[in-house]
Amino acid sequence: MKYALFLGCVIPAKLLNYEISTRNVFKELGVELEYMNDFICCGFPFESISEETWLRMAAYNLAIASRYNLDIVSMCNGCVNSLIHAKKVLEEDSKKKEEINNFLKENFNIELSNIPNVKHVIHVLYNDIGKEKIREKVKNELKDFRFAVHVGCHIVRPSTYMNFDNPIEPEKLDELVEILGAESVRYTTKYLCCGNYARGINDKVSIELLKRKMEELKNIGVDGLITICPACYLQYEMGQLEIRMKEKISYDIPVIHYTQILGLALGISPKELGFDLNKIKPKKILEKFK
Amino acid sequence: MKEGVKLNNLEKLFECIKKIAKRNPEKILLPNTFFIFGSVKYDESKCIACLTCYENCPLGAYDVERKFDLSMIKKIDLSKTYWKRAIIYQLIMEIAVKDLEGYVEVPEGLPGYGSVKHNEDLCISCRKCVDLCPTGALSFECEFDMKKIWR
Amino acid sequence: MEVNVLDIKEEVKKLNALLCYQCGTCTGTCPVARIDTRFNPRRILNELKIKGIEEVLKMEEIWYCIECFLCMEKCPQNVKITEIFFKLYEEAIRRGIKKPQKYVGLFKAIYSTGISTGAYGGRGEPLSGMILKKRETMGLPKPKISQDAAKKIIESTGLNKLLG
Amino acid sequence: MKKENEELRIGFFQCHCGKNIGGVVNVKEVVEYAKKLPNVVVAEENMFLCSDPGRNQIKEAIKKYKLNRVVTSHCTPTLHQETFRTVLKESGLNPFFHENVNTREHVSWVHYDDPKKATDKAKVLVAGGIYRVLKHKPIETIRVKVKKSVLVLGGGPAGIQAALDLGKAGYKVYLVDKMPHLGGNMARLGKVFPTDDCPICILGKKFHEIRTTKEIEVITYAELKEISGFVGNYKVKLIKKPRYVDENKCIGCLSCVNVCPVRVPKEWDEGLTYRPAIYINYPAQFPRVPVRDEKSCINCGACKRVCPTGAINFEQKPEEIELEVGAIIVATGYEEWKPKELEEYGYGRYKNVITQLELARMLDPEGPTHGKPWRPSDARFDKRTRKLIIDGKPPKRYVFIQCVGSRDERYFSYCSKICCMYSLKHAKMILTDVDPNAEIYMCFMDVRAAGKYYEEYYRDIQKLGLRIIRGKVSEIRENPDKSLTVIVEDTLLGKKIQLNADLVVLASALRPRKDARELADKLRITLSGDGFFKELHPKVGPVDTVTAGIFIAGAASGPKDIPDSVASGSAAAARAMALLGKGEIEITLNKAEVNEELCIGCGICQKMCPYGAIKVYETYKGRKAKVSEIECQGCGACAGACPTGAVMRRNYELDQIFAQIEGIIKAAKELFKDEPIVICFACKQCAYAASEAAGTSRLKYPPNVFVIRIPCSGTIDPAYILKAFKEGADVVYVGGCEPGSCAYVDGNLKAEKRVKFVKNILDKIGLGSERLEIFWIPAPEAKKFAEVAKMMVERARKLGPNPLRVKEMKIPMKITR
Repeated sequence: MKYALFLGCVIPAKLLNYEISTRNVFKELGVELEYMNDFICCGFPFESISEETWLRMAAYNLAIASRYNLDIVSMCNGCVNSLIHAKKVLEEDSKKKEEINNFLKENFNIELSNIPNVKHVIHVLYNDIGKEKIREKVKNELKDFRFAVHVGCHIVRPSTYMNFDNPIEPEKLDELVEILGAESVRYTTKYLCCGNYARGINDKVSIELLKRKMEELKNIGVDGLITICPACYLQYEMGQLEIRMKEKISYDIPVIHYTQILGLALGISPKELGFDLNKIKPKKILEKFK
Repeated sequence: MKEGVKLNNLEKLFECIKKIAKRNPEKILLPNTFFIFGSVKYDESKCIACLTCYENCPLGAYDVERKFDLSMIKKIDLSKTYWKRAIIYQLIMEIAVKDLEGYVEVPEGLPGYGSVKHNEDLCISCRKCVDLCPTGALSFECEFDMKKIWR
Repeated sequence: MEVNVLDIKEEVKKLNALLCYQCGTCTGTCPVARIDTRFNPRRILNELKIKGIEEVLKMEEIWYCIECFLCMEKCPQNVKITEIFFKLYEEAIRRGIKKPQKYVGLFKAIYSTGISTGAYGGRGEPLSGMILKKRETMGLPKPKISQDAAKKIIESTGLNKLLG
Repeated sequence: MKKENEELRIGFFQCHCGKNIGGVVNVKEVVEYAKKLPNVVVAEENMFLCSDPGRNQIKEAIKKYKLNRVVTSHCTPTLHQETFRTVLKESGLNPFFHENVNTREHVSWVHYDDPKKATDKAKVLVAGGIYRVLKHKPIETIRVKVKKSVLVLGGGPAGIQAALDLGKAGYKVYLVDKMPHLGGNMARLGKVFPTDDCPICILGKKFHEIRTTKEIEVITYAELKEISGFVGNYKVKLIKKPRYVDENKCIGCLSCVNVCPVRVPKEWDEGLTYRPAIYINYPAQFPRVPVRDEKSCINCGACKRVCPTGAINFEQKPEEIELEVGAIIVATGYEEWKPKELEEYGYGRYKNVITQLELARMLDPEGPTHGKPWRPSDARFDKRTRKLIIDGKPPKRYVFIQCVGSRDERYFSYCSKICCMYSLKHAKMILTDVDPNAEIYMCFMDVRAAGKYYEEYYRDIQKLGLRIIRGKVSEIRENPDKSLTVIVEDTLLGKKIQLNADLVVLASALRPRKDARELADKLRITLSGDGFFKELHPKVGPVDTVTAGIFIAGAASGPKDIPDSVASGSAAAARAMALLGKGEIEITLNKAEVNEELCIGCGICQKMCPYGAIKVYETYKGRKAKVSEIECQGCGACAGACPTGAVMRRNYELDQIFAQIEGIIKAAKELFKDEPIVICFACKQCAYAASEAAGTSRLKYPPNVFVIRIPCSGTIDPAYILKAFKEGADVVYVGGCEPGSCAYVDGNLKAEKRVKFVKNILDKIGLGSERLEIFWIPAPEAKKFAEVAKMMVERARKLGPNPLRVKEMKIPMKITR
């Protein structure tokens, strides 16, 4: 199993723990990753304000990826959403595809013929590797751990092209947490959006959405909040720090990438999973695995 | 009362009689085949208020009396009256706590109970009512009350 | 108030905007509307239908959508609500009605570096030397980004003129 | 059949109905009780009396014990009376030698918490049934030959469908329309939803079918004059108005129409355009024969001169046509309401406020402008060219206002059902055929697109750019340029909106035809509260009427769209075929009857009968009433009014009811010693049905209420009530239908008067009028039935026992104050 890794923007700069944990986990599971070079932003930020810019940027990345003759894998919900959407648009609209191809050829001398498949890490884990295989490889059962799971919006919605899980109440990440022996807690605000996207536009909403979830999680008591999306991760981690600083409210809910706890279960050391980079330390976990 | 009926001829006739006759309040007996003059007699105890007379009188000489005379029940010979009427009267007598007296109001539009009132002044003695009356409550007397002329 | 009627754009029509029967599922499910009552997607769709796009573009509320796509998923009439908002944003920016700071920040980062490192509120560090050093110590390869490509693409669509 | 002095042998059968009756009532005790009652030869029980073994048990008992009367005690007679009548018939007895006692709905289902009292009540009711059956008389059935022909009034889609179905099945059909042609309102619509085909194309096909079906005779420009006879044998007189053009000679060249110099507003186009004095309404009309409007004709004779066949005849006179038909289908359709009274919309004052039907005429591709609408304020009639001149721009902004008059308690409280759809259709016609950039605002409260393909149609039109505003327009003002300003609150935005419109179109209510009342009186059918013809039952008798052999179809019975109208036309045709198919009908004479010995010919019964079924005739014995047993519907209004007892409603004769009252009260005095006895006379259409519903929904009420079933509250006779008091009833009440909903026209109002009269008597004779009451208890109001029963028992307790009963009672009743 080999994939071309599309790094995206945030992960290589800010979420090195996500990147390194994914690398090591995949190595453990026998998945090879080839870093994609010459990529640019997937275009997702422009999807809402300039369809054409988004599509050209996504198509550029897809064209670059097609050189590798591999399926693309990305760790970011936004990148995956953007690229899958672009793939769908281009495959369904041959006129558009031709137009984009002309543009790419003219400017960058690249071409899009076979558009590669785009996958998220969770797609690879759930679909390509499969729960059973992961279960077999688990060395340390994460017994006695209670995790809250937050999947993120863009990996499941819009279901018209994402087509991965139940779009309203996704559950596949819970399954992946539970096969590690941990408990995935059911909680009321489980499907509430993280609120990252309201930043810079309507900060009040962003903070309020964050607080609602954090308050509940604090009340029910969890060992960590598991995410698979850099945006959600940043919102929850940085947001908590911000609230602690500004409002003196501390929730202290560790935010953990799924690949990090998967790595622990597979017997990889916390150091190799970048736990030292988590700004809110998952004390219970780290104590156990010291 | 039916409007617009003018009895010019009859009035003229009365005028003539007035002129030639002495003022005599006596009653005159008439032959049975004589119309125009004569009077209708009404027996309330026989009346079932079917209103045939009221509906068929060409001059509107009948008025409906929406009152049912309770005391009448005592006077009637039940063996001779109509079957169902007799049953009803009998039942009323049996369940009555008080003495049967006074009048009972009959709701409008309920035929079969109550009585009629004959207005002699309007009557032209055509005998249509008498012929049509199914119960014999109306009868015709072949006598003419001369008072009517001077009234 | 006199209604200013303009043609609803064909693109918006394609996204079933006119099919909205005002059931309110979108507003009911919207995480933003739960907190900020000024934002009401149902109402925006109604105004769009009755008053036309011009009036709606001036509304500050349209920018509050956080693109979670929940409303679109639950809409019984299959109105592509979130995508309608995208069209409104595009139109508002094209007409110069608004230059939203969030997008300006993102645009600047991408325009200059090829990637946006500022997914968190538009304020990110660029892929600086410090980070590259850290990556090296962690044994992670240096990402190769073709900065020019992003610039070229943005210029090709003229977005730099609108947001720059 | 009963022979003189034949010994009466009654068999009594109690059903357990599984646990339904047996679970509450002590069946054994009831059976033992029945055995002691007079003339009871055998009393038995069965788990399910209506099942095969149950029915066989009765048959065997009839054989074994030589029974000649049968009383069965089970569920309501509505359910199984016919079943057991059939059992008697199969055993060689007259079916009316049977009596049904209701011990399920009236006993076990409502007194489930008191088995002792329930058993007692069952015994009381059984006693009533057994006393009653002793007085039963045989009732025969007769067969009447019927005419296999049908009159269809109205040539719209419903009437046409009914005529075609009947004609193709071989029935002679007279299809009558009061217009000079067929087609009805449908022919005016330009296009019809949801398929958007042109009505003329559809009608054209139907007209062809009518032409080729020999059995159908089309009579246009004719109206019903009078009707006599009865089901299967109606005699109908029609008046055919003179059209002054010989239908047989006319070849439809329309030379006369083209040459006529007169122009008057055209009714067919709602007065928006002009027509000659000799005219046709639409080119494809059937028959394609012009009609001369005598009033506007100036008698210049130009038409006569150009007519190539000499078909025009100014001397034509109204013609009377007599027909004999077995059944009549009324499909007279609807009218659009002209909302002049609705001041706020200014219809009639503002020229550019029009109705949807007027817009339909403008949009008709065959109309004066080939489907291009105009502002009426821009139109003028040019006298010189005799043409409609429209100067001004075509309208650009339309405001459609829904629910004009409909769902409005001031005018028509019902939903007109089709307005949403035709408004949508017109929006679609404008946006696709006239002007894709037109701005159409539809101000609505709900869009009711319930029908096959209708919601899809609605979606299609929304996609075209129809702007819908939820809110009812409150005000319209006219501007100097004759455009209009419409003010409406968008209730979804919570904002007041001002719209500018070139044309305001009102979706005006559909109303019954103005002559509906007159026609209903002629046909002796009823109107419902909304003024449309009333169906026998809104659910299970939607095309039948109270008069047998007269059916209603299409919008005559309420607003309907074309698919529904066509379906109801077919339904009415099928009902007519079911009636006439065998060539004869069987009538059970379970109706009124006159005893000539007692009849004095007073004519009261004639006044009472809502159907004209009983009349007084001169006979050699004198004036006597006679019942037309075919026309009689069996309400018994005559019997209740007859002063001599000559007229009787068979099976509800005086001595039968008296016997039942005696039986019930005798038993009740014994079994409900210290309790009030309340007798309820319940009309089987409503109050009795409500009592059944009370049973079905297990609504408790005191067990000392005993219901006696009568065919209509109008059957009630003062004698019944007095008899009940005589026997010792403490309180009596009558349950009838709501005013206006009596199945026999106004039996309930007749009952009300009789009850009022008896109340007056009770006051005078010292019993007190509070002991008697009449209530309106509609069939679905189970709760009301139970409440009334409770209330009357309370009242009886308060008033104390009937004075006649006091002596017999050992312990005085508890008096609660």
